Amino acid sequence: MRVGVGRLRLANPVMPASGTFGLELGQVFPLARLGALVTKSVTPEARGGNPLPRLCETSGGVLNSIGIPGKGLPAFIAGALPEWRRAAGGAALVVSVSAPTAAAFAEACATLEAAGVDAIEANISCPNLEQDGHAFAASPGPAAAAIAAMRARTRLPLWAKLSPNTGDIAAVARAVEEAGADALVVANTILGLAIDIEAARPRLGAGMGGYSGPGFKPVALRLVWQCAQAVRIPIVGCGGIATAEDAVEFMMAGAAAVQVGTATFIHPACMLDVIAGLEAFCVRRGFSRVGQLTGLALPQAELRAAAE
Amino acid sequence: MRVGVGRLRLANPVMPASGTFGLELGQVFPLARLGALVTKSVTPEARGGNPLPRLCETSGGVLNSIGIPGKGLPAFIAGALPEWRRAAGGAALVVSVSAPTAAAFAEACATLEAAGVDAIEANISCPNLEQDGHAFAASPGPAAAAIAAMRARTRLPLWAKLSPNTGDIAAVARAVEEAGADALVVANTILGLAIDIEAARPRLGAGMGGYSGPGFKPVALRLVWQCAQAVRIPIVGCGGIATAEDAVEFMMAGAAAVQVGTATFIHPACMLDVIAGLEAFCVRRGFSRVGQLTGLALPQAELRAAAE
Amino acid sequence: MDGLHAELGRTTFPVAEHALPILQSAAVGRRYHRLIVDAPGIAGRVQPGQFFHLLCREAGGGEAGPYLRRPMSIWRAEGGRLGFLFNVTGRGTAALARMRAGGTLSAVGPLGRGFALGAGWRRILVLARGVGLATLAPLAAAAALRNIAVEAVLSARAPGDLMAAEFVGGSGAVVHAVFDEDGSSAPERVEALLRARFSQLRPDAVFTCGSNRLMLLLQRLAGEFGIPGEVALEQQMGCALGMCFCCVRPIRHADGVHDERVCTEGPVFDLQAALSW
Amino acid sequence: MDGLHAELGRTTFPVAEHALPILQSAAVGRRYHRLIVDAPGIAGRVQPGQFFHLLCREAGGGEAGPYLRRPMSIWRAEGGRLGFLFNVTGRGTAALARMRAGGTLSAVGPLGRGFALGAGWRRILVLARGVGLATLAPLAAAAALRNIAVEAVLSARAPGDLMAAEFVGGSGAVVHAVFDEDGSSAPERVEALLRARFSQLRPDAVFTCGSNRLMLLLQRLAGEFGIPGEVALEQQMGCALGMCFCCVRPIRHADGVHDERVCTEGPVFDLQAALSW
Ligand SMILES: Cc1cc2nc3c(=O)[nH]c(=O)nc-3n(C[C@H](O)[C@H](O)[C@H](O)COP(=O)(O)OP(=O)(O)OC[C@H]3O[C@@H](n4cnc5c(N)ncnc54)[C@H](O)[C@@H]3O)c2cc1C
Ligand SMILES: Cc1cc2nc3c(=O)[nH]c(=O)nc-3n(C[C@H](O)[C@H](O)[C@H](O)COP(=O)(O)OP(=O)(O)OC[C@H]3O[C@@H](n4cnc5c(N)ncnc54)[C@H](O)[C@@H]3O)c2cc1C
Ligand SMILES: Cc1cc2nc3c(=O)[nH]c(=O)nc-3n(C[C@H](O)[C@H](O)[C@H](O)COP(=O)(O)O)c2cc1C
Ligand SMILES: Cc1cc2nc3c(=O)[nH]c(=O)nc-3n(C[C@H](O)[C@H](O)[C@H](O)COP(=O)(O)O)c2cc1C
Ligand code: FES
Ligand code: FES
Repeated sequence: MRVGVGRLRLANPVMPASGTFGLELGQVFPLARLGALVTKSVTPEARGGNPLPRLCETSGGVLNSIGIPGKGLPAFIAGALPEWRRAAGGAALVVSVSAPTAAAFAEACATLEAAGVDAIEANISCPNLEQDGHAFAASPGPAAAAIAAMRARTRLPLWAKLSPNTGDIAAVARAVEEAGADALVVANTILGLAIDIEAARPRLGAGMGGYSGPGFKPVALRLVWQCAQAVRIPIVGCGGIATAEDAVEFMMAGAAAVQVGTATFIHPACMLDVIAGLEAFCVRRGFSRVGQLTGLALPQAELRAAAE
Repeated sequence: MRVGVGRLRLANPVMPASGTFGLELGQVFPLARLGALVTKSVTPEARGGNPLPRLCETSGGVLNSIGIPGKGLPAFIAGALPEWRRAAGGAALVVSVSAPTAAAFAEACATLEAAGVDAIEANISCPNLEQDGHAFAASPGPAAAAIAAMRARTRLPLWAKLSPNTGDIAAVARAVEEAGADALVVANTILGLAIDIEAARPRLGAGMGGYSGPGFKPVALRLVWQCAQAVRIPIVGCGGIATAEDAVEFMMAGAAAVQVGTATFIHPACMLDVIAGLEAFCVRRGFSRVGQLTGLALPQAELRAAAE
Repeated sequence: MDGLHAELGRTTFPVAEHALPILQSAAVGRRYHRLIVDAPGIAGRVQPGQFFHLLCREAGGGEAGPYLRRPMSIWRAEGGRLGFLFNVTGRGTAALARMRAGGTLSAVGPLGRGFALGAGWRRILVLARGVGLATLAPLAAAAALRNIAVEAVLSARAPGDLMAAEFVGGSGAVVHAVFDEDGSSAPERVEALLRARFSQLRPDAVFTCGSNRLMLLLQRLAGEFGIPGEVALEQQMGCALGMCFCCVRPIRHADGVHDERVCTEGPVFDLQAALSW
Repeated sequence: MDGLHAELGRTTFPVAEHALPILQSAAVGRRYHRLIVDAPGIAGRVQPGQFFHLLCREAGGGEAGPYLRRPMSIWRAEGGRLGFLFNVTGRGTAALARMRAGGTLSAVGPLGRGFALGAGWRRILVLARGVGLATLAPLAAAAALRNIAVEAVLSARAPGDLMAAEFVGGSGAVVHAVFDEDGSSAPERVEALLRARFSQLRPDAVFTCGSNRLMLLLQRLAGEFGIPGEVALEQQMGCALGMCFCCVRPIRHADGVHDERVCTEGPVFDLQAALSW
């Protein structure tokens, strides 16, 4: 079940999605059985979070607007990081960072490299204060600028987490590859809305929110498929994965590994089921390495295989 | 239940979504009870359609890649239009057009105006042959160019049907408003993918497809909400509407009328239920006109109301 | 089938979404299942070969099931009841098989163009593979009512999968069974059997459903003997009403091959017009 | 509650998704419902005030229900069984109420920090509104086991909604019932009742759940009398495990007000630390 995401070796291709996971899940199963641990996005400074309600369900999943509450990077490094390292055991420790400017992103990377983590996931789907609050990942230029700034300050594996809220994800993917990202995480939530018709106002306190879960899956899978055809760096697929079959779909669409988010809210141990199910699928279908699934359904799969 | 979509008066705000409706539904109920009839997109020339399978279901809805098969505009006008006019009765007749170039779009509008229809819906989510196959509606420039060309050739109410596959729908909305569109239809399907893991290939013959149905609703509702805050022309909401409650959500998010698509595949008479349920909601909540729901949940609702 | 010649247009709105009380839900053999529902006022006006589009979850939103409906031929239409007989192959049919008597089946229909029995016909021959016999069973019943003799060649994996009784019902049809297990269903042996029956029975028409291979065989032999025929085709469906164009199959016409909608122009097509799939 | 003092850390992985056989599913009064499930090995190690996160559809994917789980206090935990008592208010609780004996309830837990009973306490007073008594019932049971006397003031719309027996169970608690219907639940009358009981009973601690108004009243009076207390708060939940931060409430601390997670730092908080909602 071993896979590589670029330079980073993982015991298996399954890890949690940022913001839907915490060490608290260690009450349910040994977290070291995951391919990697991924933290909630850490911001340089302490933040309060958004107004309530922060989560609401729709027929196909959930909308969230949590707002990345947290104590800030220094407190994370001093307080939480040692515990995360302990919990990770042999699993890779990926720290997700979010920041309001490219410089702040870069600074956070340098700090994290010094503190010692296995990889950095750059949540560039957050608002860019230098671009009128548009997300970095909404267009190639700002996305690449943020990644380039980070690249200049760290030699750790640097994963760029892309957003569905863009017109041309392939262009963003190419731009961040060019800027030095080691891998892509595809994707963060897509903007959605639900309205409480009795109150005539949005059901989330913040208005719009990020849509995740099964209803988002077809879109996320398509984004992975488009990125896989646009770049050569590995892709970590994310969006609506709840079962091993979902994970196989993402890998066949081009992902080297997968993240499970909202599904953990429904079945807290589902990542273990995904790992076991992936293994069973490979055995049944005669794949000796799970990595053989990567890109199998891509149009150029034959061409690619021939080229190798 | 009467509403206006710009100059066009409708007996009620409920109509079918293009491509999910045909006169065949007249076997189920009298079509004249709808606010309007909307045809499958008509292309200037005959087209064959895409490879099978053309439709597949996902947990939250369906993916389609039908490919706009049809006999072309002249055949439509000669053969089908008279029947459509007869079936419409007092309902407005909206013809959806799709074309590969702005000039072809414009030509089709002129032809339709001469033939006599109540409004034209421009399906600018289709590939633009002059832009490398990118959809017109993917960016403001090509979208506006197509609408401006059509505007120059017709005085009929001209509705621009926008695509979710863009980074900034508000910019596209403003551009087509500027170019002379009388209303927006928000939105067409969002690109999605599903993979058959046993066969290791996409479940649709064409690869990617358009995602519609309940799982798409939160995204479509957000698009309506964003457009409603960007333009002054009326909006026809579309995406995942299956019940009167869904329709109320879209109207509160800023829609003046709504279209029902995929839901008709599951419950062929559901548009009648939506009409009845909207009326019941208005009665229960004391709205004398269904149009009063429009925009009720928008952040500026109070400001707007004050301004009027 | 009392309402064989009921016109589709006899009622103004012939198609509706019906909530039908389930009277019987039972496994048939190892892989099949039947549902019998109460449908007074509907059972009498359906044609053999027509189908319903079934919601694979309880109408009240109870049972979880797939989003799209599933097309299912009318297998029985007698005494105010409708019956469906199906192979449990995937999520939809599995959900249908979980439904229980006392529950409600949501069925849209009747849909599609059924089989035609010509005036003055005396004998027909029917060729079915597997559960394809469900689609042809009402044709046998309708033929019996009009004193048309029915001979059927039914092909199945093994005797346990045959369901001859499910086909014959009260029609009195004569059944020739062929099986994979004993090799009697091999193409050349079925061809020999058909040639023999054609020569002896001289059927006025032939009908088939359920196998591409058998359809091609029947097409060839019927062409050779100059016997008219029809075939019921299957295709994945969305709306089942002719609106979405996802159920098309290429159909041969004088002016070439055109895509036609199985739900609307079919599911029954002229035997010689159908193409291999 | 046999396992009252079982430590959360006693098993290495104290929280799990359990598939629990439903033994009883029954309406209680006009608006409430109870589910009793078989949970040997779990019922003995839960604390009063803890909760489970319930899937509102059959574990096998049968019944359709909402996507997210619903948090539900432990109302009974005796003899290897767990009980939940709830108000049927929306889609989730309606789906729970449709579940039947013989089915399976998927429950994640036990979760959260429960109530604490101090060593040497002799008397406690409990104040509950409506179904808030479900959360407090196991506290009364635990107190009884430790020979702590329990007096309860239960507030309800009308006698038919009271569920005093559901609260008392085998605890022997003394109940003072107040109702909206006869005006006895009016703030000033409840205040008078509480002042009388405080003076006479001199409770070692007070506990409440179910009403913001009553919590504020109890906060004020307990503060005045210098009696410690706890309150069980509710908040909408996603993960119920402390990971998503959607269940926060502002909680007063020495150094100011902080958002805390009801699922993890709660649902039981110090009475004086809770803020009005
Ligand atoms: C007009 C018509 C009449 C039919 N009558 C019968 C009958 O009487 N008895 C019977 O056993 N089967 C019949 N079928 C086939 C039946 O519809 C499929 O077996 C069923 O849809 C499979 O659904 P599933 O979810 O179990 O399988 P899945 O394979 O999970 O289905 C996936 C998708 O493919 C579609 N699909 C798969 N196989 C078929 C097929 N053969 N035809 C059409 N769509 C398919 C499904 O509807 C669904 O949309 C009929 C098909 C048609 C078109
Ligand atoms: C720790 C805890 C213990 C609880 N114990 C009980 C109990 O023993 N008996 C009982 O009747 N109720 C209890 N509740 C409240 C119960 O969780 C809600 O009534 C239930 O979630 C409503 O779900 P619904 O789908 O029926 O309602 P809806 O209003 O349709 O729910 C919509 C959303 O809001 C959430 N929600 C609505 N009301 C509440 C609420 N009061 N608290 C938390 N989330 C809410 C739902 O979980 C759901 O996510 C408890 C809540 C918490 C947090
Ligand atoms: C409650 C919640 C909080 C999230 N917080 C973050 C976050 O802090 N950083 C981030 O990059 N993504 C965050 N996400 C997005 C997820 O990591 C993931 O990209 C998304 O939910 C899609 O995957 P899923 O459908 O499996 O949940 C959050 C998602 C949810 C539901
Ligand atoms: C099978 C199918 C065919 C469609 N064909 C068209 C089309 O020809 N022109 C068009 O503008 N939109 C077409 N659409 C998009 C719908 O009009 C609608 O915008 C979309 O399905 C979202 O609405 P829904 O979720 O209610 O279905 C089609 C959708 C489906 C499912
Ligand atoms: S199924 Fe929609 S056209 Fe046949
Ligand atoms: S519900 Fe997720 S943190 Fe409490």
